[in-house]
Amino acid sequence: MGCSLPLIRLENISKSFGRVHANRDVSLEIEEGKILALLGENGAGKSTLMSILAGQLQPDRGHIFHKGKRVVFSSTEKAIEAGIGMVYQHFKLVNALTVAENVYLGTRGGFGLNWKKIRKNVRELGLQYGIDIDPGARIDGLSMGERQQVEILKLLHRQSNILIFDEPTAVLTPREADNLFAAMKQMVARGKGIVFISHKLEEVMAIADNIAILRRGQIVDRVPAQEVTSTAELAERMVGREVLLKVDKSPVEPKQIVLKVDRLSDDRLKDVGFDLRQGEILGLVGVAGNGQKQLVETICGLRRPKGDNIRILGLEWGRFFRKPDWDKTLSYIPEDRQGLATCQGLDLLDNFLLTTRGGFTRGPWLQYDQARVKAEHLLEKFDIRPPDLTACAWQLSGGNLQKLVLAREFYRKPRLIVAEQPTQGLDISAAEDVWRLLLKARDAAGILLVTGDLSEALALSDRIGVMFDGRLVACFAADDQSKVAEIPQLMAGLSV
Amino acid sequence: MMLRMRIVKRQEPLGMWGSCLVLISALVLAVMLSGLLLWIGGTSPGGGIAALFQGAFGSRWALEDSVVKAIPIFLCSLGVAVAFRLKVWNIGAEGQFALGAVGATWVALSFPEWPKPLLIPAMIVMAMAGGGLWGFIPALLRQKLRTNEIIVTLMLNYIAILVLDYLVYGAWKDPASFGFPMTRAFSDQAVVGKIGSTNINWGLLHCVVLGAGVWAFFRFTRLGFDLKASGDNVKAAKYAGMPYDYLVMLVMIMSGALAGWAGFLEASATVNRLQPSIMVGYGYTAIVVAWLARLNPLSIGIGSILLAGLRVGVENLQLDLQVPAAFGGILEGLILLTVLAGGLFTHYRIEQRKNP
Amino acid sequence: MNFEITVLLLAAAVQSGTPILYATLGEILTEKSGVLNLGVEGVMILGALVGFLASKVTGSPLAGLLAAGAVGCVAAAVHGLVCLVFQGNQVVSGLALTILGTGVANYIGTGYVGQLAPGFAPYPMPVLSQLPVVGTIFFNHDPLVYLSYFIPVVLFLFFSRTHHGLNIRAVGENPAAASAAGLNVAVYRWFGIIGGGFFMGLGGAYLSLAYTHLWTTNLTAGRGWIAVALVIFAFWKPGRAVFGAYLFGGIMALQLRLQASGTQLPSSILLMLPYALTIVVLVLSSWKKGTSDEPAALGVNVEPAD
Amino acid sequence: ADKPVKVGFVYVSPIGDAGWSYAHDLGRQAVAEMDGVTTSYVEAVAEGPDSERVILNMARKGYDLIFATSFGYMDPMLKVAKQFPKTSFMHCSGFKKADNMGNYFGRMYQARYLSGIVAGAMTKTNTLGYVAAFPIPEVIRGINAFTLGAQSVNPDVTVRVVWTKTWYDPATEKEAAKSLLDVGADVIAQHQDSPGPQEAAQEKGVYSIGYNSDMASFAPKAHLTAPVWNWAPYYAKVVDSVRKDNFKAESVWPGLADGIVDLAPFGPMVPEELQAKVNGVKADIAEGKKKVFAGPIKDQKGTLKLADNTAATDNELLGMTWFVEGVVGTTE
Ligand SMILES: Nc1ncnc2c1ncn2[C@@H]1O[C@H](COP(=O)(O)OP(=O)(O)OP(=O)(O)O)[C@@H](O)[C@H]1O
Ligand SMILES: Nc1ncnc2c1ncn2[C@@H]1O[C@H](COP(=O)(O)OP(=O)(O)OP(=O)(O)O)[C@@H](O)[C@H]1O
Ligand SMILES: [Mg+2]
Ligand SMILES: [Mg+2]
Repeated sequence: MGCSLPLIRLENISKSFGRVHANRDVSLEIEEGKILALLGENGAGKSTLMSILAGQLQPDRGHIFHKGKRVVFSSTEKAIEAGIGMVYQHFKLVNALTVAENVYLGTRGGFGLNWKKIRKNVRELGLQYGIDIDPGARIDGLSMGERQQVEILKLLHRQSNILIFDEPTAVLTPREADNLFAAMKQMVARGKGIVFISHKLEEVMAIADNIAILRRGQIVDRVPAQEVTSTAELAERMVGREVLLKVDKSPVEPKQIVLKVDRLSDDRLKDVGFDLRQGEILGLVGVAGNGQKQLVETICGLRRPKGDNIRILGLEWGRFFRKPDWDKTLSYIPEDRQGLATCQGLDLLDNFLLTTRGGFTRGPWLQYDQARVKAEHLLEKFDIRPPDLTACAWQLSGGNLQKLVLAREFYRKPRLIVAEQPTQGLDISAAEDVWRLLLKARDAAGILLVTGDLSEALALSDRIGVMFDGRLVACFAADDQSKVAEIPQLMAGLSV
Repeated sequence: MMLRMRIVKRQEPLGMWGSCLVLISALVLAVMLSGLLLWIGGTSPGGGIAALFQGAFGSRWALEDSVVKAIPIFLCSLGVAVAFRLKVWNIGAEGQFALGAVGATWVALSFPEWPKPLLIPAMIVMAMAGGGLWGFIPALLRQKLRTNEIIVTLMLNYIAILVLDYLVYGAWKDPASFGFPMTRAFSDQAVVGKIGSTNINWGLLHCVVLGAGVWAFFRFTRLGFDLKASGDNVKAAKYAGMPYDYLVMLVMIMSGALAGWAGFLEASATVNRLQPSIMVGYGYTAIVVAWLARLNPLSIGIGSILLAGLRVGVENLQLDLQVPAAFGGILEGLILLTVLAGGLFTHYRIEQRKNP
Repeated sequence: MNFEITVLLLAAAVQSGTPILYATLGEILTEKSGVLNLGVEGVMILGALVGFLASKVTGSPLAGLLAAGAVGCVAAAVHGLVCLVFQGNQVVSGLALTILGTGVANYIGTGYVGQLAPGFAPYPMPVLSQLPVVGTIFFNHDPLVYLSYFIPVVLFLFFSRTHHGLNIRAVGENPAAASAAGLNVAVYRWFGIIGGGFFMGLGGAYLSLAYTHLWTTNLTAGRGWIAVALVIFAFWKPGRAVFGAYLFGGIMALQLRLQASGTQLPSSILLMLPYALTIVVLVLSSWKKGTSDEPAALGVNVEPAD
Repeated sequence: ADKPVKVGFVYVSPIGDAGWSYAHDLGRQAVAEMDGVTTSYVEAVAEGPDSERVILNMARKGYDLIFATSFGYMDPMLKVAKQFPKTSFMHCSGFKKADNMGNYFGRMYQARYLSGIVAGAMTKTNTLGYVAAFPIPEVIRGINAFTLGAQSVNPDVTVRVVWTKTWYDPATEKEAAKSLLDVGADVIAQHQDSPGPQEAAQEKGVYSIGYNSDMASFAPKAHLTAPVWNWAPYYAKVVDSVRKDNFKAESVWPGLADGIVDLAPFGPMVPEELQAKVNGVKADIAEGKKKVFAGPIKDQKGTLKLADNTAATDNELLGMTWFVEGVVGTTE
């Protein structure tokens, strides 16, 4: 074809949510046969921009041009018709339906769906791109990686030629990620245009043709990938300053055992066993969905273990959770801050009291006045904004909400901390703060750190455990370099 | 573009005055719509609404009558609100009310000679036990077997009324009633009396105390806090170590006990005996009130008087203008729908699209 | 009770289950789109009244039936307006619809109580009604009963074999995903609500045009609520709804027949049977979980599209 | 000239129930036609406190005469009557009185007895079905009278009773009638307000007996006759007495003789001689020559409830809670 018009041109797109300017005057071009990487800190506006392109959101200002012609994507349907397909950061699949049904969702056609034929089609379509999934399987039985393949199948089925991947590798094993990249390469080779959003800078360096960087809703940089020499340079361009992805970790003498898991098995977990001592951080890594969630929930009392395989602070699981003290025991910092760690409809004081209420109880009464004083102090100390106890939790930004949870949990002076993805969704400086807090807490507590971010695990942990398919497949000291090198294979379930 | 408007979620909740304005507009719209219906039916809308208001609040008697009728509605509604706070959809206040009346009646008939300070509390306890039991069953089934509480409470309503029937048609029938289904009249000791020379019974005081108690319970106690938090986010409640199953059962027992208390007052203070016609749908009205009042005890008080007034006023409308009784239901339904729809404006803003 | 009476009982079960069946199927259609409509009772009674009036005025029961369906659509649309446009709570809106619908029907119907309208008469199916047992049970009724045999099949095929059926299921399961796939969630929910209202209206009309041929206040007498319960019992599957409706109708018919054959049990106890059994069945069916088709997003409003 | 009077009626159900309240409202409408008489009513008033309030409000608003038409209104009305000595009160179906409050009822059982004769003569299976609302004395009395009437011409007859626990639910009532048909009944009688049972009988091709008013239009091929209410003459009489300032608080229980209860016209299938026979008994009852409840009468268990040559007193009738021999069913 050889014509120089880009597939898509975004011109001066602006979008705000209330006071937040998610996108400001963003202009961007998506070219045929090229992979454009979109980089930016959390909350920079990447997903918002792409949702506008996919017709999910309407821009406040600005225009979209499709092959040079101005278009208005007033609904997702319009965008899909124009050949735009998006794999969302949080998958948009119907769990109760089968793979084939999800793929066919939204397609037009007459009556009388012939599922036998459709399944055959879906299977053949997948095989063209090396995707091998049973089209009759229900989504809720699939792994995260497989779900993503279904999302890709949807786009292929619709013959989209502009493909948007919003953080596709966050839930993939390194191997699955490689497969995805291969598929992406194949797609651009067939003339499709791809937008690739990721926080993993190495990936971006490896696959992108062009890189655009968003900061606070604005494009601050645009470079061809060849011109970038190192991930550090990329990170600097992104954050606007030099980033030190390091914290000082001085060794602490491990003391008594605070958590003992002994051959724990249930419908997801298989024979998981380890000890955790005060003064150490055990980093648990693995691709999401390999049993970490179940393990954490069992340890933290949300799921009942089968038998007496867990001892917390010297007590059996059942004894411990019968009437745990509010302080100097177990603190759980869950991944899901909005759904699990806080009550979105209640104010900050109530949210502070959620796990600390034991400290303010007198008879049947709850001493709100005392709690208010303490909570005010914490807001100040952790720099939580707005510093107003009567604000509701839903009014807080993601980072501030996490700070509130941390402030609350550290106030309890825990001796065992279970921290799950504690820096997810935080920008780098906030993440550094959290790391320091965790390292400091290590003096008095044993910490189980569950994270999908290998570098985080390496930076903080004294020991590292790898989970795969409900098993703790390996557990070793963090300075055992040979083992560390094997982590990617271990995560993928390849025995080494 | 077809739509130049869009609906945007408010960043800050609408203030009190804004909410009041929305509420009042909704009420006005409901009254206007039903006025329209009156007009179609050949009644002057102005005169109709006036007669309605006159009959509800227009005189001392009317006001007293409305308050008396508001008492059982208030207590049922308070109970419903307690359950709704935990997002447990208790539609069963009607049945819990019935069982409460049954419990109180059992005491009143069995120990008619007990002195009042003993008999009345005993009746209250049994009423709460009866209502509480009828709340506990659906809660237990919900938590242990994951059955839907809307359906179970609803079915239990039918069953409760048949239980009441069974008793008043059978074992408890007053031998002097010429076979009519009603129990003996309660002894004087079993009757909650009237306040001074008014027509209002001391149940009003029960309402005030219980209303304040429920308010303070949620506001100041730890258990109340647990309930508040569980109502906002079940998962967070479990995360924070709150015994959710237990809380659901507790809250349903409380809810049922309050409705049962209402049943006790209705039997003791206003009817002075148990008879099937004690069931006039307070339990369902209570749901309406609880929602209109956004589960707040004080607002529930106001809402109960409003709805009770509506019921009383409709009688006047019938008497003066021969408007069918069904009109009350229409007005009630319209009020609920308009207030519900008005909720949009408290949570969302309508704004002009910036980008055409 | 002997064999003959048992067959008659089963025939009665089919007939007294039919109005509930229509309403249950309507509610299933609505709930499949993710909307909970507790206003079935109100929609049904409006259908009963309007069907009756239309049949009386036009002299054609068919016109009455269609009018009942139409008014069912309109009444359900009120629920749609409150929940879809104004984002109102679905539970409360449904309750309000029941109160309003009952009020309006009784208000308008006051002057028509006890009057007759042309309705559907029993029409034994040629040949089929001669079949032993089955003929009496299934093919010795009025045309609306026969019509009700087709609807579950149609609904089943609609959900499993058509694009729109697939789409409506997706909307009820995960509106966000459906929307991302280019579907207009609101349109499908409107369809579910209005289509469901149509069947509820028919269920009401069954009472005033076929079961009896007259109108009185409170004609539906709580059948709408039973329908809501049966949806859960049916696991949101049209086929099981048939079974549930006939079971419930059967128990109502059974308790009357127990009385007729001279049982000494008090009538209050017998009358409890259907309600108690609903609970028991609900408990039994929630025992074995996993097979239910409950829409995951049932009762959850979708934020207005940007 | 007569003074103008305002008359209020309190009904327990919507007048749209086509039954009990409807029959009273026909009486009210007739009264409203009288010179200087204005009427009003409140319908669907629950017994107990609601009714007291409604009656009280009528008294306060200057109504001269108030009719309350349900048993449960008795005590509330009595309370109000004591507060308003100048107002006249009439209570239907009860037994308490005051200086300004009387009570009245109709001897519907007499008409029921007559309808029983028709049913007993017309049945071929000797099984009669009776769809009944609530097990209260009024209904039980009616069932007994009906049974006695049927037995008077056909000693082998049994009456099967099904309770619906509702006054008006046409679908349930029809289903109840069908359940009776299924066990062999070939005449269906009812103490229900809807014509549902009539339809069931017609569809099955058997006979039926209506209630409240002539129900022939609902089932012309089945409807034999119906015991009916006719309150208008009595209400006119009471209103007239108030108008002429000579209201007396009496207890009256008129019957066939006064026309307050009657039998609807016979259907064409009722043979002439049967009609004549029934009319003969009707005349006897009206003249007081025949009592419906005259001994010996045994209950279901065979115990003698009413000795030979005695007639039941009014109080016994008002409080009747047992079935006579020949009735199949329970009174619970
Ligand atoms: N629906 C919404 N309502 C209000 N604010 C929103 C909404 N969606 C996004 N925002 C805000 O807009 C900003 C940009 O969000 P966006 O999701 O585009 O960020 P992102 O770059 O994709 O971040 P991440 O890397 O965490 O995915 C954030 O401040 C976010 O909180
Ligand atoms: N989904 C949402 N709905 C409503 N308001 C939101 C939403 N997300 C964010 N906001 C509002 O936007 C504001 C900024 O949130 P945002 O998540 O962008 O902060 P941020 O700049 O990323 O800060 P942080 O680094 O602390 O996360 C918050 O005060 C919040 O009130
Ligand atoms: Mg994003
Ligand atoms: Mg953020």
